[in-house]
Amino acid sequence: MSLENVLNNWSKYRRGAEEGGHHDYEHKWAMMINLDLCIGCNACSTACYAENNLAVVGKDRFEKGQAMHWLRIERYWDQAEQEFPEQGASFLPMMCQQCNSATCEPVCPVAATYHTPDGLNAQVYNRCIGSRYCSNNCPFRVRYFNFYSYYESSWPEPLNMQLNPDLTVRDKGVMEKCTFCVQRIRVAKDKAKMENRKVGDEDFKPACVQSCPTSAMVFGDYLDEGSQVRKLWDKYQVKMGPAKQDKQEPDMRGYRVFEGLNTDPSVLYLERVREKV
Amino acid sequence: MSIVNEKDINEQIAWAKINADVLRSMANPRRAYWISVAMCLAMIACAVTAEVYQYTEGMGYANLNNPHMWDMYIATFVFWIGMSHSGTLLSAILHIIHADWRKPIYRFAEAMTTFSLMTAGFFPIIHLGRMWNMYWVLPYVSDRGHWPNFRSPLVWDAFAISTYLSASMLFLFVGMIPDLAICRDNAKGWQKKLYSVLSLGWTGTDRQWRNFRKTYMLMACFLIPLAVSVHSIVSSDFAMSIMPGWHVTTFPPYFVAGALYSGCAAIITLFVLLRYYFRFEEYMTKAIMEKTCKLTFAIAMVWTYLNLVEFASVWYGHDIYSKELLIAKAVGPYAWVFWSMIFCGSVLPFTLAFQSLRRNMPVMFVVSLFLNVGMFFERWMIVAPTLSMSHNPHQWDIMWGSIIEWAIVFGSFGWFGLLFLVFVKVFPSVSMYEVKEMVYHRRRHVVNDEAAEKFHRRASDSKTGTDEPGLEGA
Amino acid sequence: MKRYSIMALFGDFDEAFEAIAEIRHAAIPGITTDDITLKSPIEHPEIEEVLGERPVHIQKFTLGGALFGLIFGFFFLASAQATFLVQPQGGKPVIPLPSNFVLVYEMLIFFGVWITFFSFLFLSGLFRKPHPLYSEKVSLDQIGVLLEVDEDKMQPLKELFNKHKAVEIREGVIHQ
Amino acid sequence: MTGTINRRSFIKMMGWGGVGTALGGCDVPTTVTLEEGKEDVVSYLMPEEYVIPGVGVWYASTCTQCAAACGTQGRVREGRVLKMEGNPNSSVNSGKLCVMGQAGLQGHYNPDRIKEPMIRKNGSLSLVGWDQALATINDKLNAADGARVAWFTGTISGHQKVLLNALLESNGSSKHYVHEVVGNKVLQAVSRDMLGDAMPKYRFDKAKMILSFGADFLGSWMSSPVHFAGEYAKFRTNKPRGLLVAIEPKMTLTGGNADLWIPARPGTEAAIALAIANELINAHNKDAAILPESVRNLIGQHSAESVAKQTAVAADRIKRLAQLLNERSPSLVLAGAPVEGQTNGYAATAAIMLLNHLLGNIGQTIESPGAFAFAQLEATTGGTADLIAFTQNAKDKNLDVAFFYGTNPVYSAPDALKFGDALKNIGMKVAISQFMDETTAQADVILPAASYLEDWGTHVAAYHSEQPAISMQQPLMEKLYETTRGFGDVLLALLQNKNKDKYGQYADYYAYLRHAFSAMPASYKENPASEEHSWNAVLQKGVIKVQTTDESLSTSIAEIDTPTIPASDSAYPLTLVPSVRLGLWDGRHANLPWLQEAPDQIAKVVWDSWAEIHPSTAKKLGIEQGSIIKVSSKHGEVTLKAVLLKGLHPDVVAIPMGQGHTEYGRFAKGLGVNPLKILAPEQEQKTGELAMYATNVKITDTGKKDTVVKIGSTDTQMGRKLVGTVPVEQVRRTEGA
Repeated sequence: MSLENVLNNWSKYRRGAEEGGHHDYEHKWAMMINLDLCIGCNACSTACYAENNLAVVGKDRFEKGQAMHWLRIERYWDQAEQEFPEQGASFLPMMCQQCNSATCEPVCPVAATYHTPDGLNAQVYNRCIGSRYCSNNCPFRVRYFNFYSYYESSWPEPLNMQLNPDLTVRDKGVMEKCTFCVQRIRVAKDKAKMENRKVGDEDFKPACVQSCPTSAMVFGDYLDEGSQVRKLWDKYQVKMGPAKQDKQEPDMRGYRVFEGLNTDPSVLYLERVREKV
Repeated sequence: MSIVNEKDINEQIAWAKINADVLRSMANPRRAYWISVAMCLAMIACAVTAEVYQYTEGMGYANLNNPHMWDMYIATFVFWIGMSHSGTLLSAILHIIHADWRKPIYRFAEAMTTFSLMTAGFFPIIHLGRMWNMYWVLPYVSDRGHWPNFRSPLVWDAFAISTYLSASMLFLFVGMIPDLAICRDNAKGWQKKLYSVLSLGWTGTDRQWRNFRKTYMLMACFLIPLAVSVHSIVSSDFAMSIMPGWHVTTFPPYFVAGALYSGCAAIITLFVLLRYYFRFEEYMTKAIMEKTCKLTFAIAMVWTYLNLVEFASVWYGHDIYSKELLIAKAVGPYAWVFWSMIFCGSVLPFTLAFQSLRRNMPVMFVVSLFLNVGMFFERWMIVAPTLSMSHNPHQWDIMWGSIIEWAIVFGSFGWFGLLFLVFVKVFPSVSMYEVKEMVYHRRRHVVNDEAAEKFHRRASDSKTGTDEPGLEGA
Repeated sequence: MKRYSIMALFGDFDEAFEAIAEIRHAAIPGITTDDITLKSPIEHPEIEEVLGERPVHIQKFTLGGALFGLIFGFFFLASAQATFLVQPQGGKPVIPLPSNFVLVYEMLIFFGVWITFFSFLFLSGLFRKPHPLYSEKVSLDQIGVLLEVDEDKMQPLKELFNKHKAVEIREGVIHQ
Repeated sequence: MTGTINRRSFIKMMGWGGVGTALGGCDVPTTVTLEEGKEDVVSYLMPEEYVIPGVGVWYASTCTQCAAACGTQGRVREGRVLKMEGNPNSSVNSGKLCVMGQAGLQGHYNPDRIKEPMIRKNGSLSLVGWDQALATINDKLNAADGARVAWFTGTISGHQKVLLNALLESNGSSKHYVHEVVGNKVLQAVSRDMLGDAMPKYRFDKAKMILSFGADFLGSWMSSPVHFAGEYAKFRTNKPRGLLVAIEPKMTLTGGNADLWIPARPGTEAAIALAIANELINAHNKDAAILPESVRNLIGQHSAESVAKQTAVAADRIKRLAQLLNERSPSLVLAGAPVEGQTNGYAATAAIMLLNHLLGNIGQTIESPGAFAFAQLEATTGGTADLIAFTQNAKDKNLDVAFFYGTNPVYSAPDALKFGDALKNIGMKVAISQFMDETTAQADVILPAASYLEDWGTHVAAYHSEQPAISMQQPLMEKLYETTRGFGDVLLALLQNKNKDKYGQYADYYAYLRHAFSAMPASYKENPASEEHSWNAVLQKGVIKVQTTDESLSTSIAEIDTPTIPASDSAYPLTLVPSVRLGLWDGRHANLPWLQEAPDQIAKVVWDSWAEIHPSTAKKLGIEQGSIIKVSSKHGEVTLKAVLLKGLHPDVVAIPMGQGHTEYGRFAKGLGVNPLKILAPEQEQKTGELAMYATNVKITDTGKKDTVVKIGSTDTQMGRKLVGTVPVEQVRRTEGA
C-alpha cells in the first residue's frame, strides 16, 4: 500500500541529491574531454550519427535549425578584436551533459525524462508527449525534437539497412538526445553480469569516445575508484555532486560548462592550452 | 459638473422593461449577427486546416526549432488565460466588496472568462508533439503504474486550468439560475423545455434565495484566490525554469496584473459592442463605463510598475544572462515588439485618465483593442526572446511565427467569438434579477431616504414585536 | 377538513412586508410565519428577516469539501509519488513539498467549489415541479406569499391580504 | 575480437546474413506461410554461431574511403554491417576512424548505386549481363593495340595493383595513370631528391616543435588524417608540450589547432622559409657548410627584413620563429599543398625542406621507413600530372580503350584542360564504378563495382607508419546486389581472357588472394602447418605486419632555383584556394548524407558551397555574410555564397572542394559549385603537377543575398566559459607539461 510506503519511508523520500537521493547509484557514467587534444574533426559526431540512428534532416530543415546532431562541435573564435585568429579556433564537443541535478527532469509533465540508477539522464521516447519543456529548460540546448517523421525522408532504401537495431528510430513528436550510448552500456552490463564481474573501462566505449582520433575523450564509471575517468576527475580535482568546487590547486585545468548553474554535469572539460609565441 | 455625479443606472426604470429589454436581446437575431457567426466559422476553418496540416506533417512547419521550442502557441495560451481573469475580477471581487455597479455587466464578463478559458485550453494541446497522448498529463490510475510528474508546472497548469474552468462555469451557471427561470416563464415550445431544465425548477422561494446567496458568496470567495493562483501557476511555467528572462521572482504578480489588465480591456471592448448591438444604453451606462475604465487604468499602472520592477532588478542584478537579454529585448530584433508593448501597455492607458475620452464609446473601443494588442505583444516578449538567446550562444536564433501558427491563433479568436455569439442569444447577457435588485435598493436607499427611514423603523418594530410572549396563543 | 393552499401576490413590497409582519403578530391564530413561503423576483434579506430564523447549512459542506481536497489531495500525490519512484529527480526529493502544496491548494478549491454546488442543489429545494399556484409575475416584479391552511383560515387570510392591497390572490384545494 | 572462423562457416554466415536481411531488416517482416511455399521459414532457434540474433560481431577489414588504408572493423548483426570502427591492430589508425571512414556505410548502402552492367548503344545506356559486358570489352581489347589501352585509377596498392600490372603487361601497355586531386607528389619528389625517400617517416612524437607551411596533416596532408591526428596527440601530450606553428593562406584544421597561425599568400612561403634559414645561419650560427654555394647565396638574399616587405609577415616574427626552431630541437618543418601547388612548387618545397637539414632534423624526426619487403604491393600514389598527361594523350588520339576506376576525372579536371572533349577521342571508355558519377556517365561500358564492404582485397598504406603492414580487406556482408563485382574479380576476369593458363586456375579473386597468401614466406603465417588457420588469423587481425630493413636517409641538397613570388594581377587581385574538406575530400564523398550534414570543421557550413573571404577584403568589396558573389578566373566563374572568416589571408578567397556535382546521385547532384573547374591549367615546372594554388581570381557581387546554412550563431563565446584557454606556462606549473 503506497500510503504505508509514504509513511514508512518519509524521511528517505525527502532526501535531495546532496544526500544521494532516494536510491544509491549503481554506476555514475562520466566523461572527460581534453579540449587541448580536440581538433574538431567531427569524427565523434559522425560516429554518433552511425550508432544512434540520427536523422539526416537536409539543407532546408537544417537552415530552420531543426538539425538532429546529438553531438555537435561548437567552434568559437576567441580573439574577436584581432584581425586574424592567431591562436586558432576553439572547438567544443557539446552533447548532453547528463547532469545529476538536471533541469530538464523536473519540468517534464509525464516523467518521460528521468534519472536512472546509472546516473544517466534518460529519455523515454514512448512516454514523451512532446511538450518540449525539457529542451526549453536545458542551458546547454542539447535536446533535439523530432519535428517531422524522419524515417520517411532520411533513410531511402536501402540506407535503412544501416539502422542500428539496438535502438529505435524516433517518430515525430518526441524529444531525443545523447544517451552516452545506453545500448552499449546495456550490452556491457549484461555481459559483465553473465561473467559475474563489474563493468570495466575496457568493456565498452560510447561511439564518440571510441572514434576520437586523438583520444581526447575518456569515458567510464565515476563510482569505480579504479576507472580511468575517475582518476582523471580526481587528478584535475573536480568533484561530482557538490555545488561548490574547491581545488587545492586553483590553476589546475578542468571545469564543467555552466558550473555556476549548479546542474552538476557529468562531463568534465579540460581547458585547451595555447603557447604565446 | 452634472455628469460627474450622474447615476450608474436610472432607478426608476420599470422591472417589466428590464425583463423585456434583456429578453429582446435574446430573440430573433439580426443580419449582423449571422454575418459575424459566419465570419467566426470561417476563422475556425482556417485554424482547423492549419492544425490538420501540422498534425499530419509535423510541428516543424510551425517554424519551431532547437532553441525555439515554444513561442507562438504558448504566448497565445497565456494571452487567453489572462483574458479569462476579467470575469472573476468583476463578478467575484466586486461582489464581495458590494460594488453594485458591476451588476449590469458582470454576466457577459463571466461568460468571457469561461470562453477564453475554453479557448486557452486548446493551445497547450495544439503545441504538443504527440497530442493524442495529452491525457498522460492527468493523474489517472494506470495499470502500468504511471503517474504524471507532479513537479512539472505543466501538470500544475492542467490542475489549475481544469479547476478554474469548472469553478468559473459553475459560478456563471449558478448566477444565472434565477434569470433562467425568468426565461422559462417567458419562453414557449422547445425553449421552454430547455430553460425548465436549466433553471432546475427555480421558483424564487425564500429558501432558494437564502441558499443561493450563501452559495454565490462562497463561490466568489473560492474564485478570487483561485484566479490569482491560476495565473501565478501559468507564470511558473516560466518562473520555475532556470532560463534568463523567465527565472523572475516577480512573475506571478506580474502575470496576474497583466491578466486582469487584458481582461478589463476585453470587457471594455465587449461592453461597447453589446451596448451598441443590443441597445443596452440604459444598463451599460457611461457611468459604469467610466468606473470600468478607472479600474482598468489602475491595473495598467500596477502592470507598468511591475514591469519597471523587473527591469530594475535585472539591471542592478549580477545575472549577466538576464541583463544581456534585457538589453537585447530593447535593442535586438524583437525591439519593435517590445516598444509597441510598452506603448500599448503603459502609455495608451493614459487616455483612460480623461473623462471626455472615457465617455467616448468609439474611442474606448479602439483603445481597448490596442490595450489587448499590447498584452499579446507582452506575451510574445515573455516567451520568444528568452528562447532566442539563452545561456549557450552557439544556439542563439531569431524566429517569427509561421503561417500555420498565425492561422491557428487567428482561428482561436473565431472560436471565442462563436462561443460568445451563441451565448448572448441563448442566455441573458445582462443579469435581470440583479439589475432589479440594483434598481430596487437604489430606489430605496438613494432616492427615497424617507421611505428607507420608515422601512427601517417598521422593521425594528416588527423585531421587538416577536419578543413579546403570549401574543401567539391569543 | 379541507386543506387549501393560498398565494397572494403583492406589487408593493412594503405591503407584502406588512402582511407578513401582521401574520407574524398572530393576526390569525394558528398561522405562523413558519407556514409562509415567500416567492420573490429578487433577494430580500430585509423581508426574509421577518420570517424568523431559517438557517442555511451549505457552508458546512463547503468546509468539508475543502478539507477533503486538502487532506486527500496531499496523500494522493504523496502516495502516487511514492509508488512511481522512477520519476524525474533533478536532484530533488521524491516527495517535494513546494510543488505538492501548489497542487493540494488547487484540489482544495476544486472540491470546495463542487461540494458547495451540489449541496446548493440539494439544500435549496430545487428540482421540484413549480407550485400549482406559481405565477410568472413572481419572476417579473411581484412578490408572492404562499401558505397552506385549513378551510377555516381562508377567509381571514384573504381579508388580511386584501387589506394590504394584494394584487391577486390565488387559491387551490390540496386534498379533501 | 571474434572467435576463430573458417571460410566455409564464414560464407555460410554470409548466407544466413542474407536471409536475416530478407526477413529482418527495418520493415515489418512479411508473414511467411509454408502453404505459399514462396519463402523459406527460417528458425532462429538454432542459429549459426555467427548470427545469434541481437548479437553484433566485429570483423576486421580495410577502409578505402581515402588512400590512407586504415584498418577497420565492422559490426555485423543479422547479416548486416551496421557500424565501422578503427582496427586497433592497424598502426595506421590504431583503432580510430575519421568522418569519411565512419560514413563508408552510406556508400555501401547508398540508394544511388549502380546495380547492373550497362553498355552505351547509340547514345543511350542499356542494361546487359556481365558476360556480354566483358565480352564487349574483351573483343575491343583483343582488337586494340595494347599501347593504346590505358588504365586511369586512383591510388592503388596490394594485389589489385599486382593484377592490374599483370593485365597491362598482357596488353603490352604501360599506360597506367594514377590520379588524385589530394596528394603530395611535389613533396614526394623533393623528399626523394633531398632525403632519398619519397615518403619518409615523420616522427611527431619526437618533435618539440612543428612548423607547418600549409601542411594540413590533420586533414589532407599525406592523405592519412587519422594517423597524423594520433601522432599530433602524442606531439601535444609530450613533455614539454609540442609547439605548433602554421603558416598558410587559409586556416586548415591544422591551422585551427596551432599555437600560432600566420596567414601567408600562396607562393610566399618559400621566401619566409629562406628568411628563417638566413636567421638560423646568421643569428643562430647553424652550419651552412652542408648547403651548396648557390643555395647559400639564395638564402643570403632573403633577410628577414626584405622578406617581411614581400610577404607582410613581420621581420621580428620571422626572427622569433628561427629562434624557436633553434631552441626546440629536434623539430619538424613541413610543406603542404599551398607550397607545392605553385608553378615553382618544387623549388619552394625544397627551400622549406632544407630547413630540416639545417636544423639537423634528418634522422631525428625524419626517418627512413625502411625497404618494404613486398615492393610489388606498395602503393602507387596519384597526382594531377597524370591527369594532364592522360588528357594530352587522349587529345592526341593515342587511346582506343580507357578504363576508369576509383577516380572521377571528369569532375576534378579543370575546364581549361578540356578533359571532356579529350574523352570523345577514346573509342571505348570503361568505368568500373559503384555510382553514376560524372566520369561513369560518360562511359560506354559501365561495370557495377561491389562496395568495399562486399569485396576482398589487400592494401598497403602509401605512408608507412611505425609498423608497415599489408591491410586485409574482407567482405563484411553478402553483396547487396548479386550483379555487382569486386574490382579484383573484374581484373581477374579480364586477365583470364588474355592469359587463361596462368589465371584460369582461380575461381575468383578470393581464390587468387588465398593463393598469393600461401605463397608468402612462412614467417608471415601464424601456424605454417595449417594454411587455413594462418589465413583465418590474418583475417581476424586484419593486418599482416611486414618486416622492413633499416635504412637511413641521405641528406643531399641539390640546386634550388629561386622561388619567385607570383606577381599579383590587378585584374584578378585574389588568389583562389581550393581547400579540402575532411569529409567531402576531393568530392568523392559528396553523395554521403552524413558528410553533407557534418559541418565544415572551420566554417561550420553544411550542404553547400561557399567562398571564404576575410572581413577586411569583404568590406572593401562591400560584401556581407551570405552575399551571392561571382568568383571568376581567366578560365571560368562560379557563383556562390560568401562566408566571412578571419582565418584567411586578405588576398585569398577559399572555396572548399567536393560540391558542384552534375551527377553522382540524389545527395550530391546540383549542390554548390566545384572550384576545380575554374583553375588555371598552370603546371609545376619540375613535376608537371597541376599548380592548384596559382589561380588568380576576382570577386563581383551579384547584389543578391541568402542565408548561410551553418551551425553556430555567434563567433565569440559572449563572455561565457564554454571553451577555456590557459597559457602553457600555467599547465607546465600544474601538470608539468
